[in-house]
Amino acid sequence: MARVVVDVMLKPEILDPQGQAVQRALPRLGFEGIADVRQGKRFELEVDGPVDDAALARINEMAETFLANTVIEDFTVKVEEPK
Amino acid sequence: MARVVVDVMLKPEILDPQGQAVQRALPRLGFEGIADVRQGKRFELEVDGPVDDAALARINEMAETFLANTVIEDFTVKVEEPK
Amino acid sequence: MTLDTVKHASETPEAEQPWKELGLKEDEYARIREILGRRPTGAELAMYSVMWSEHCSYKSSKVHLKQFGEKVPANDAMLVGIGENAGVVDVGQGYAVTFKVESHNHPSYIEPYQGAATGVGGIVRDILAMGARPVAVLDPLRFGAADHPDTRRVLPGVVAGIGGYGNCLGLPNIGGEVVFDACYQGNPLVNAGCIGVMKHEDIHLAKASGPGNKVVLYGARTGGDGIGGVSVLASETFESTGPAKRPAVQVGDPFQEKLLIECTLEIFREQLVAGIQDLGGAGLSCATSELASAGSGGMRVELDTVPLRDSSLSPEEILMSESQERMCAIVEPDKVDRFMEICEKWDVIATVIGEVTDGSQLEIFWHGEQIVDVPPRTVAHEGPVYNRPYARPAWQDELQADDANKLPRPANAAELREQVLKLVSSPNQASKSWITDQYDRFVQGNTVLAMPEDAGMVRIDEKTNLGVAMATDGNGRYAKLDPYTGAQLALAESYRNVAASGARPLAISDCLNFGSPEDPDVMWQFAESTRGLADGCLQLGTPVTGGNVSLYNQTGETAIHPTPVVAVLGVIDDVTRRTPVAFAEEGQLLYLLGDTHEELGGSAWSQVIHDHLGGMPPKVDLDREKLLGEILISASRDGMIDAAHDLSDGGLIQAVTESCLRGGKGARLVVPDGLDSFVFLFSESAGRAVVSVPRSEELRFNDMCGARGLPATRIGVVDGEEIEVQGEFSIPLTELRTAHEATLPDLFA
Amino acid sequence: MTARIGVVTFPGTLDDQDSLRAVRTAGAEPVSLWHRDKDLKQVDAVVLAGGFSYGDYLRAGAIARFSPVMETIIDQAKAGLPVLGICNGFQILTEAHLLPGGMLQNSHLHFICREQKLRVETSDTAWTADYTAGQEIHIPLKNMDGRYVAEERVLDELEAEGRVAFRYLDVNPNGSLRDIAGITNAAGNVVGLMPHPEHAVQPLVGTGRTDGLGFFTSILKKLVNA
Ligand SMILES: Nc1ncnc2c1ncn2[C@@H]1O[C@H](COP(=O)(O)OP(=O)(O)O)[C@@H](O)[C@H]1O
Ligand SMILES: [Mg+2]
Repeated sequence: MARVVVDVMLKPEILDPQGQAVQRALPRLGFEGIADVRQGKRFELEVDGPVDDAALARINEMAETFLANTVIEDFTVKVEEPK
Repeated sequence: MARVVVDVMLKPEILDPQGQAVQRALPRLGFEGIADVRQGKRFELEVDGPVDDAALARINEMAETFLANTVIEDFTVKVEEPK
Repeated sequence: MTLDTVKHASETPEAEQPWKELGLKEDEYARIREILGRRPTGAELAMYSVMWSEHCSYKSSKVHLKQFGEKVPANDAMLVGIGENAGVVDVGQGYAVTFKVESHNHPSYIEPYQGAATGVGGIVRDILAMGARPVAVLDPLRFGAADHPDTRRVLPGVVAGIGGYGNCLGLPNIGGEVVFDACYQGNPLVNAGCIGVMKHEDIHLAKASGPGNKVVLYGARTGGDGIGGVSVLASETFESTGPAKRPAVQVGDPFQEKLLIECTLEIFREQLVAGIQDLGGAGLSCATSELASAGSGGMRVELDTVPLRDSSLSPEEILMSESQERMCAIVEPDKVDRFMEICEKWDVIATVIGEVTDGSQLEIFWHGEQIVDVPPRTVAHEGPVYNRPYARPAWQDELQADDANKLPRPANAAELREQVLKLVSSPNQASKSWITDQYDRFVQGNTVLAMPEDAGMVRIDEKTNLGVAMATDGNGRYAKLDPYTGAQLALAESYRNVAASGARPLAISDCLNFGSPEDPDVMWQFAESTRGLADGCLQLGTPVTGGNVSLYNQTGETAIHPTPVVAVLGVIDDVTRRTPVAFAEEGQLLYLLGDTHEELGGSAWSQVIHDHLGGMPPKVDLDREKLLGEILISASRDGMIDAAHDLSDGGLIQAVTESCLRGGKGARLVVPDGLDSFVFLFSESAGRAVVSVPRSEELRFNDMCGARGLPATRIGVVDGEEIEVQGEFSIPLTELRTAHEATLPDLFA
Repeated sequence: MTARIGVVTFPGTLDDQDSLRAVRTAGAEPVSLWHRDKDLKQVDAVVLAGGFSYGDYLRAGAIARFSPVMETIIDQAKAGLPVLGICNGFQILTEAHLLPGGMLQNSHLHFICREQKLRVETSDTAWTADYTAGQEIHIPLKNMDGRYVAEERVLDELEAEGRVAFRYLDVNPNGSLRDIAGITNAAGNVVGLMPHPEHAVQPLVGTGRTDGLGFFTSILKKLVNA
């Protein structure tokens, strides 16, 4: 079984209150030197069968129509190498 | 500026209803062949300065004490190659 | 990149400008040029185009809305009327209450969660800007068909967004509506209401006066949110370095808004502001021009001092950005330091961006160069006004002739029973608790009544038990059949709901959701509805304190049902006297107040059983509504009733079912003499309520109704574990409960 | 003499006013504490109220746990200061490792607001002495991240030591393991639970019951008799 990872992040121009909250807290915890934090979602999909182009195309469509709302979010699809 | 990505996922033994909800919805939307879905968080950190071992050690500590709650979550830290 | 300064605009009168792409009409653009005596700069064009949009200028609706102020006299309670961020009424003991309903329909279709969330955020800031502490929210919602796949996308997102934002602000959600109808398929209605409380002396107005006073922008940083038209400006006129396409949807940060609320209330407590305005639609364009327009002098703003989230924004974009969670205050110079300290305490960014001048112009500068020089009134208050043509639709007669009273009725008791179960389990009549359980109704510890009660009620003074109540109602089906009557029915139902809870109705707000004003059919619906509402308010003595108009609610050529939503605010001197809907005391007598006629036009029964819409809606008798209200209020105050539930869609059987399920007790009903059992159960005649009377109070209660001339018919008794209609059928409560409560979870969980 | 009970306000705390009211209703002296102050104003006990501290954007309670006021509270709680964490307060206590386990999003993924039936499993804590073990109470519940989880070993230990303080009855509203609604530390001074006793102290509002008042009278008696 292969694993495909879909990362969904807010588009850069969209307000990311989650990332901001983390970033604001860091200096208070003694972590300096982080210029920006963005927080998004990670989906790990276990795919039955081979991850060929057809399967990837389907997963791309799934990400586009369902996992992300492309009005405000971008996504990337990656096949993860089996360890 | 370099980017470090911290992925935080629920420990495998902990029920992940978000991932399950996604998985259950997929067949309804016409997507078959996904055996399992887990949903987690992705943090993209923009780091000032070089991402050397010292910086990575700090980020690991940050993930361990703050970005993840290791009672329930696992995390991984990755340096992202500049594109 | 050339900056389009005022000077540059004067020197280049012939430069092409994208007024059309920004939604301006040719004559509107010409008028701007006439006002300014030159072509507008890019920034000025941006401001005029958003402020003269339908949404901000009310250009199609203004001529009709005027009636609310002209026809309906302000009653003694009215402290601030239409025109401010929200109206204010006096509720006694030195308290004032402000409330309003707004729409966020279109964004909620595109991005249900954020669209709905920012809708809540916007109305709460409106209330806050009046000087009040927000104390409760309500959410009248309308979706497409319950079983349509897209409703599965829209509804859960909208509900999560309203809950996610409101719950995080710590505002109890105390009521609202959920209606399903195919006409809202591509155009859900997400309306949000808010109530705020203050002392009389704390009322604040949106005006900038006092030359030398500082203009302070505080709250979130400004980003590229919600700038639809500006991308046009950026791409067509200006060499833009920033991203060409800006998102039309805003993302809210309720946590930031919570800080903004607490920070602003502390600023009010120390009397640090001379004027204040929230930033909503049209962002800084709106806030600066409205503040300046309502004030005495001019205003000068250094736009490059605005804290940005995205440094690539152009001045036009900054002026139009609809980034959420921002406010603009006018502060006397010697109070600025303290103002800033309070903001710092709450981690709120605050910046002096300009000052009030003794001139008459709104002047905006960018890196020292003037880019705006306009008379503020022409932007904010003297926009275009249209007298759009309207005419009774050609199909109206046919629709009204298609009489619902002639539809086939249940042939026997078994069919009657089956139809009752169908009715109470239909999506529109089913329990909404799957939705409302996602809203915090307990926070702040003052909620006396909340869903599924007739009206939400909150205590506003812990010592005296003074409280306020509010309900929202609207029935697009009725309004489609007859918009004049439909609007009055919405008013009557909301009024009745408030009275049924024991509170005295004082004033109303409304949210008028309609299709395109450029369609004469729709414009007629709008004209008729506003006329009906104004006449109704005059008759009931409830002034309109403010509201909101949402037009262009349509998919392609097809408009939604005309949907005027009315929110009635009431006051109750002692919340311990409130009346719940639950039938909880075995043996109490059930009385039906009001008259029942054969009225099935637009009814829930006609929709559920026959998928039919036609005929005439129920008749309205507002004098009767007023009398019914008085009786309900007196009876509650004097302890003559223990429960009351108004009758509306679904008729008597729906109301009795809800009250029985709420109280966990059954009822035995007897069909009154002269009434057909079908009509008794399903008719939707207005002006009615069912009440539960302790036996010891029966005489007194009957005397009161008799003396005041309100028909009161004994229809049964609270008893047992089932609802029995004598001689017809009985249904166990458990069966009713399953039917009533399983529908929404089955559809959406 | 009466006891001084502090209620912490973090940015984003929502139920601080209700908690102060509950303290007052029970007859104790309510004291407001501010997240930026390390000073606890010599209070005898602390309530961490519900809400969304710092927006709860990372994980519920994760940021609040690092606030200045929590530094002092963590130290003093270890030394015996009675602390009650309600909802977000409970989440903060687990994040601070004053209580074991962690909180996750409700298993049905929705915010849930309901009147909840609970069983008080122990009266051996600073905050439950006025109840009897096994007593059933109704108080409001409202949360997004209310699913209590911990390793099996930890759960077994909690049960064995009688440290499961409250259990959900009738309905498990959020998927919490073993129906756990609240727990206590071994010393019984630190208690956390998801439902909201402070919303059930006056008959007129909320659920119309006063089942939650016992939390506040328990601590008052303990402190005054001490
Ligand atoms: N979206 C909503 N948000 C909050 N409360 C709601 C919502 N929808 C319905 N309710 C509540 O559910 C109850 C029943 O609604 P409804 O049948 O529309 O009442 P009515 O017919 O008396 O106006 C009321 O208390 C109403 O306020
Ligand atoms: Mg009602």
